[in-house]
Amino acid sequence: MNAVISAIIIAVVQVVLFVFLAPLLIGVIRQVRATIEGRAGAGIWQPWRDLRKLLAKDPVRAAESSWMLRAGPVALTVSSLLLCVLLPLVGTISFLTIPSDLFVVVSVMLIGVVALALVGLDGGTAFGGMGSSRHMTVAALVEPTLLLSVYALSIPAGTSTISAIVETRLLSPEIIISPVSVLALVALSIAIMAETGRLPVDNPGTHLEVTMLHEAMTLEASGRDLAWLEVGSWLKLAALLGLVSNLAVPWGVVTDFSALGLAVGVVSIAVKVLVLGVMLSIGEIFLAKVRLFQVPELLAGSFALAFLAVTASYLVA
Amino acid sequence: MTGMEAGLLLQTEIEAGLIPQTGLEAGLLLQLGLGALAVLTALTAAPFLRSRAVGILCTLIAVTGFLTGLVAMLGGTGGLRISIALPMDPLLLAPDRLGGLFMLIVSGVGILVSLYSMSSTHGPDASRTAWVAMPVFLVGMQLVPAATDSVSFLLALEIMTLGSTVLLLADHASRATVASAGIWYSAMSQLSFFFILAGFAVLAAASGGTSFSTPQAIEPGPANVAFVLFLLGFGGKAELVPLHVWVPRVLPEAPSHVSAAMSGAMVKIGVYGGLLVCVRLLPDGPAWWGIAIMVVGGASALYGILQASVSSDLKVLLAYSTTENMGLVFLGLGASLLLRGYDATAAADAALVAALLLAVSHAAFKSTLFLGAGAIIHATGERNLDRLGGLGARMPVTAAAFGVASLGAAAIPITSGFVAEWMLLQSLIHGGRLDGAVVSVTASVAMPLAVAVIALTAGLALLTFVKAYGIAFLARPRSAEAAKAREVPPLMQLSLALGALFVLALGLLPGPIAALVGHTVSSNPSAAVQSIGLGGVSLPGIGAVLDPIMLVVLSALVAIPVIVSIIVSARGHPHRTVDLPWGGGGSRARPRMQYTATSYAEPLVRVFDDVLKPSRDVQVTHVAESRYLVERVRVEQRVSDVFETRLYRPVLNLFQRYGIVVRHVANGSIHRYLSYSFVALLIVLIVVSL
Amino acid sequence: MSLVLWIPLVGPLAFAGLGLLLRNSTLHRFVGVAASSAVLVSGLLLVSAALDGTVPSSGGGMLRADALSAYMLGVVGVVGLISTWGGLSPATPHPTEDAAGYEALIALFLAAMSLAVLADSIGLMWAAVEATTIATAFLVGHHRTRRSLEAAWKYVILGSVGVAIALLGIVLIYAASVGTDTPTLSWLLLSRSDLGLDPALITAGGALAVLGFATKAGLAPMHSWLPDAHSQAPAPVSGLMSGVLLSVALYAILRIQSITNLVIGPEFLRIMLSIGGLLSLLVAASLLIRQRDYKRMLAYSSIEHMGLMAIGVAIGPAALPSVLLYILGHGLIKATLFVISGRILSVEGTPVISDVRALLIRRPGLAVPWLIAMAAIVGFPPFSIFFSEIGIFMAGWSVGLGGVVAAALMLLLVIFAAFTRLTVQMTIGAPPEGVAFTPDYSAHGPRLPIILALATTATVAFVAEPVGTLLLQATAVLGGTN
Amino acid sequence: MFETFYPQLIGLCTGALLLTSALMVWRHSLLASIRLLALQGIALAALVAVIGIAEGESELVLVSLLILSVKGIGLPWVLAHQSKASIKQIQESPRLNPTAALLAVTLLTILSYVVVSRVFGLGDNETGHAAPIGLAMVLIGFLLLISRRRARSQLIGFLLLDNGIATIAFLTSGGVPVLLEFAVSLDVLLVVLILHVFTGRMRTKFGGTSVDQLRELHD
Repeated sequence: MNAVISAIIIAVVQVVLFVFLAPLLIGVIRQVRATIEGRAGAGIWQPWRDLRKLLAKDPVRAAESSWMLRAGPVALTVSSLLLCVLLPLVGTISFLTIPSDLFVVVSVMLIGVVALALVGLDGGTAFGGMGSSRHMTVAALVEPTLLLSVYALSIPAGTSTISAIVETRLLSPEIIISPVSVLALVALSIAIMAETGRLPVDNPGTHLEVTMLHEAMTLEASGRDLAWLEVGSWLKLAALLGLVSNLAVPWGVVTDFSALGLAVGVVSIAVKVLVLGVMLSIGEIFLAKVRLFQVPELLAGSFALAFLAVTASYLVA
Repeated sequence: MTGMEAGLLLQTEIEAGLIPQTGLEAGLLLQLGLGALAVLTALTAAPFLRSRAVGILCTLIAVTGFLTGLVAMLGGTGGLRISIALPMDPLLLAPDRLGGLFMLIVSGVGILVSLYSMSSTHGPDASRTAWVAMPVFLVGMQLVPAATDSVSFLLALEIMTLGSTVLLLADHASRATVASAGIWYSAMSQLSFFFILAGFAVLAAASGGTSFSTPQAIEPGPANVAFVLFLLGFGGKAELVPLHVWVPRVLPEAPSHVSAAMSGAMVKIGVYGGLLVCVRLLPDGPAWWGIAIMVVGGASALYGILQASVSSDLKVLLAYSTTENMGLVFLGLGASLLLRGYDATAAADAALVAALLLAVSHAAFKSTLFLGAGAIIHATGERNLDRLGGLGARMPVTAAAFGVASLGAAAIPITSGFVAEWMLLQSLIHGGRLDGAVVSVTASVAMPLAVAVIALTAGLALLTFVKAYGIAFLARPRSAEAAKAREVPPLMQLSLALGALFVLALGLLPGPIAALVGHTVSSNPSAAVQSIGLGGVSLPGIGAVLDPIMLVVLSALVAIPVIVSIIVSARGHPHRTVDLPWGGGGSRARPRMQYTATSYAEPLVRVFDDVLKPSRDVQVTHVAESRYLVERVRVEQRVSDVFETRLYRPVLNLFQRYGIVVRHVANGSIHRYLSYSFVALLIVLIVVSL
Repeated sequence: MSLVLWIPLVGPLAFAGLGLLLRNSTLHRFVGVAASSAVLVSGLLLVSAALDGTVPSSGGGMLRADALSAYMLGVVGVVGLISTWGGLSPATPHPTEDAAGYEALIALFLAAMSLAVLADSIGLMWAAVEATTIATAFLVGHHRTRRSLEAAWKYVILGSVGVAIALLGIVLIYAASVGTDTPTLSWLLLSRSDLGLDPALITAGGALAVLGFATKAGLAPMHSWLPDAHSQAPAPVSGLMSGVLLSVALYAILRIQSITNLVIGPEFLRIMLSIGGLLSLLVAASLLIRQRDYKRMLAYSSIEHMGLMAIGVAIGPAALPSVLLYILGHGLIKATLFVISGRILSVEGTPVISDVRALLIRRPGLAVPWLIAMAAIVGFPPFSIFFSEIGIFMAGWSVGLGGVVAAALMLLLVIFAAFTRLTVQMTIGAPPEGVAFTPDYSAHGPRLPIILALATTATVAFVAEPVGTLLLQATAVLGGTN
Repeated sequence: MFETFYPQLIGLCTGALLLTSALMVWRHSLLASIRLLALQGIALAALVAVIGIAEGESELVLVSLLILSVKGIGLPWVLAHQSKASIKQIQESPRLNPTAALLAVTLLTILSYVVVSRVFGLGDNETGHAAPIGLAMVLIGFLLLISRRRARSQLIGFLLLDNGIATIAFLTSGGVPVLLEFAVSLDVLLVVLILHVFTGRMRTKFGGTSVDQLRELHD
């Protein structure tokens, strides 16, 4: 089959799948947590219901707020959707002129980060600014870890294209459990936790303003503005979890296009993401949010791991 | 007149450059002529005509420079010969491809700045002096890349410095800080100039001529000395740490269009100098040169962006960000040098092209940003971010242009900054290995470190420009001046829009531009960079591709459903407007209670406490009745430049003290003076009798 | 053509006499201008003769104008013209005798300087240089204040002692020539390579002569008279001293160097002049850092430039064209600066830098030329000092004096920073609040000489023909082969 | 006859020169210094005359007369041109104590012997032997300039220095050309006159002639 067409099909499948999967993932995470904590929980479909509710409301906007309050959520969502297009989630077949390049992916993600931060500022309140400031600080400090860990993973493949990296790992699985890869994966996971506002960097469940990062930025958004912000963030989490899972357990990814393979791919990525979500949720039970000013220590640690991984992969290999 | 005399006259006229032989020569001559005309016009034109007339002439100068640069970049030959009275090689202005590129960059910025200043200058900015200096500055700047010998290089460089110094001082009567900025600027420029001069002197001594085109194998000894001198000299021009101290003083104090020209164009001369040295004058340098450049560049990038991110003065922020960007350019240059030493040619070429692209893109976005800052000052009189806010609605064009340029500075996709940083990162991560083998231990440590530096820099740049744009243009006005702001005049809008367009165009069509740029530094550019698809760029040597237009198309495709759903939802559920934001329930929140630029950077100041060494001053006033009740708390936090306070200040203080003590040498006593002569006489007598 | 040689000697004296005769008329104001014009015209005539390859001589070979002498005569004339013209005092209804005497002394000074550069005898040149001491002593003490008296005393004592040392050196050189067949003091004869002069005597004589003339050239450590004299003399006289006297003393050093080079090689004087040059730069840098008086500031700037020229002389033939161009550029610019400083002093009434503020706002008519000339003196292009400095530095590195040049550059940076700071203090900024003023666009004197001086320095470096040829010929006179 | 006395005569003259120089350093009275200066001028003239006779050059005899009139009579007269009563009372309080000054004189004389021996080589002719005296006079003159506070004492130092140069000139090369000698003498005379005028002005402006008062111009 023509590579371009298969790439298009896979992209469309990924987008559709993740739009469906992302709220579900959040629902699963919340439900698992509730169950473990001994609460009944709202059920795994609650995020879907929230979305429907938000979309059906009149958004309330302050007079001094600008178009950023409207455009920001869309930008965030679009950037997350682009992640779903570019990352090798269901399959590794990507567009020729726009491969899932590591740096492009990170930058696309940053578009969302910026949009969110600007939305936070646009509210014109102290909380929004505070969230935005902290969010950007964390994002800035995460970036070295993020790039270096994927850099370490890219060295065996000899390219920064993530699909190629995943394919390499699929072909020679011994790479996955090499110390370099383990170091890099741990570093990457920490970076992604920080980037997506999970514990221990941010508490997604909190509504105590002073401790909030992500939630503080969305305080002024309402109705569909809020809905798109939420969708964007959920999609990002899901896509990044998908990336981690495919790097750690690449099996099931479509490398040669076929209908069966596609079905396998869809199912495997869904399962992988949801399992990872459950693991994340369980892990979060045992974590408390660290103080904001201890976050850099955490990130410095993960940076050290990533850096070790890169140099080790040069010198060991 | 006999035929021979006529022939002789023609010969002298050609030698004197009166009759242009080629397009390049004509362009260079025209620049000089227009410059002279502009100076004359500035001197004689009536005040109400001055800005328009000289502004148009300056624009023409820049356009001529642009076209000349284009011709040179496309491989045009020829040049302008100027003879001088001293027995040296005659001055020859003949830009090569690389020179053409930089002429293009500086004159491109020149066009924006000239257009802008026609309408922005008023008061002291529009004085005769300032308008005389403007064409001098532009011509000097545009001729530096044309120089093919050290004397004409230094000549153009100093003319540029002179012009910029005068321009910088335009506002001297309104702010006392301008004078001190002027002193810093001229002293630091002179420092750089002397380093460069010494470097050229070493080269000339080693190669036997001032011309750049005498290719001779230079001994490693002089070559190393020259390299260090050049690195210091051009590093100073390019605002690299630790010679950057003038930047945060000068760029904020200069009128904004001048800051734009200085930051957007003038510092590129430092980059050009670096390239000139590493590519043309002293090619094939040892590996440690690359490392040295990378260290300086990396340190500058990190330090610059760190200072920028914690600054609340918009122009100081932009000034420090210039240091950051130039640091990245030099990082790329150093990486290229290092990689070439290991024969990783593809990666080396890519790094070099990346450095050039970064320079080009910086010229576009930083001049737009400074012009935008100028527009803000024009509209509000404020450059302190803590007193701005809500300008987006009041100055939409400025906001849009500033926003696009900010995205460029933050290296967000489809802007120019992103392409350059992407290419740099690609070359770095592919540079550690050659055909699957590790090239060297040095490279395998240097490359990841460089990637980490760039990543941290990029992250902080993101924060910086989110802060700059978000605080200035979004939310509610934090002062009455900001609330009263109005959009700037059309000509200023035009140049802002042009700048923003450049940023986008460079970001959307990197392929052709990168290929063009590649021609200027590589003999086999198609092996290094190629244009693919609709303006996409590919690095065949290392197998990386990027097509921003495809990215735009993809984004549009995924955005369509979202937008459709919004339109549908908006029909049923129109938004409601409330007077005040909710603010977590604090509905009485006044604009002053918003987050400011200072508070925005507060977490970062804490994180980098050890590097920035902020000085905090907390004054608590207690209520008279009880020590446990606080009436008011005043917190003052200042982040000063560590290099200035720890390195320059002590040295300067030492000099000042020395200057007082040494006065005793000339204490007025004739006996003492006679003793000096006597001692000199005795010493000479003793020496001759030895 | 040999008659032309007498014009610069007789002309000024004649004008001086005329001026003394016309002491009650306002015309005597123009004696200095007329005298320097005479010198300049004859200088230009001699330069054109030199370009044609003729070397006029007269007075039984006592007067001789080769390319170098002709060039120096031109410098004397043009700097003299700028100083005297720029320093023209406004016509007063009741001219004093003092004023006529003043003009006559200036004419005398110019005649003596012309004699010094035209004389083909070290002895005669020495006498002429010493004669300038006599002429300028009263010029320095012209104001008859305590300070000017002090300056004049120091000038005469230090200057005469210095020149006496030079005389000692000349005596030794003569003694060396007595040892050969032809006892002579003629440059022309002494710089013949086949003379067989005694090296020890030439070393000692050359060293002492250079040390002596270094006093007049303002080179450290013999410079001490210079700041005092320059700061107290009337502005045109300061300009003349700085632009003419120092240059002529340097010319003497050049001539002596050409003799010693033939006998003992360049090394000895190279070391001596390098040390002297660097020491001058050091002195200038040290005392400019916290300078309080703007005329002293200019004086130290002269020391600095003479130091740099001395380093150029030390470097040798490769740098000599630059040094010669430097002499012209420095002379013109320094004369301009002194003229303007005199005007500033007369309108502001204070020589103290910290008392002169915001000049650019208050008195643009003075501040703008002042700033332009300042830019020229610190070596900004297109002014010729820029090219001279570059030429000296480039040449210095190529003859292996890299260390000296590097040290000079470091000191120059300090000087530049100090100079910029002081200039900015004087000119830049706003006048204090509440002080009413109206911008004063008047130049307080003739504008044309200032414009001419600046324009000449700005363009002269680009005139390859005939300036370049002349410089090469003048260098060739000194035995340079460049 | 003359040839036998020639070395002794040269020795006598140069000895007188050195002695007067040393005495000038020792004595503090202005009047004594002026008288010593006159003596020195006469000795110098005698020296020139002796050399002139020995070499048979009539020019030199003429020069010796010139020197006698200028240095032996003219200049001392100008310096002393003030009421004798007041000049007697002028006592110099030098900056250097006499012992140290005389010690310095010895050192400087030794130095000049060393220098001259290296530069000229101590030839066998008498003039060569005597040349160091000239250099010693130059240096002693300089020492006087440095150590004396009175304006006229400085002047005397300057004249001593000048005498030293003249001595060297005559002892090493039989004098510079006559024209030049005239020019030099004229210059010296004029310098002294100028300084004398200035001394007069100094007295009216400062109320004294101590050079130490000239300390207003400094950095």
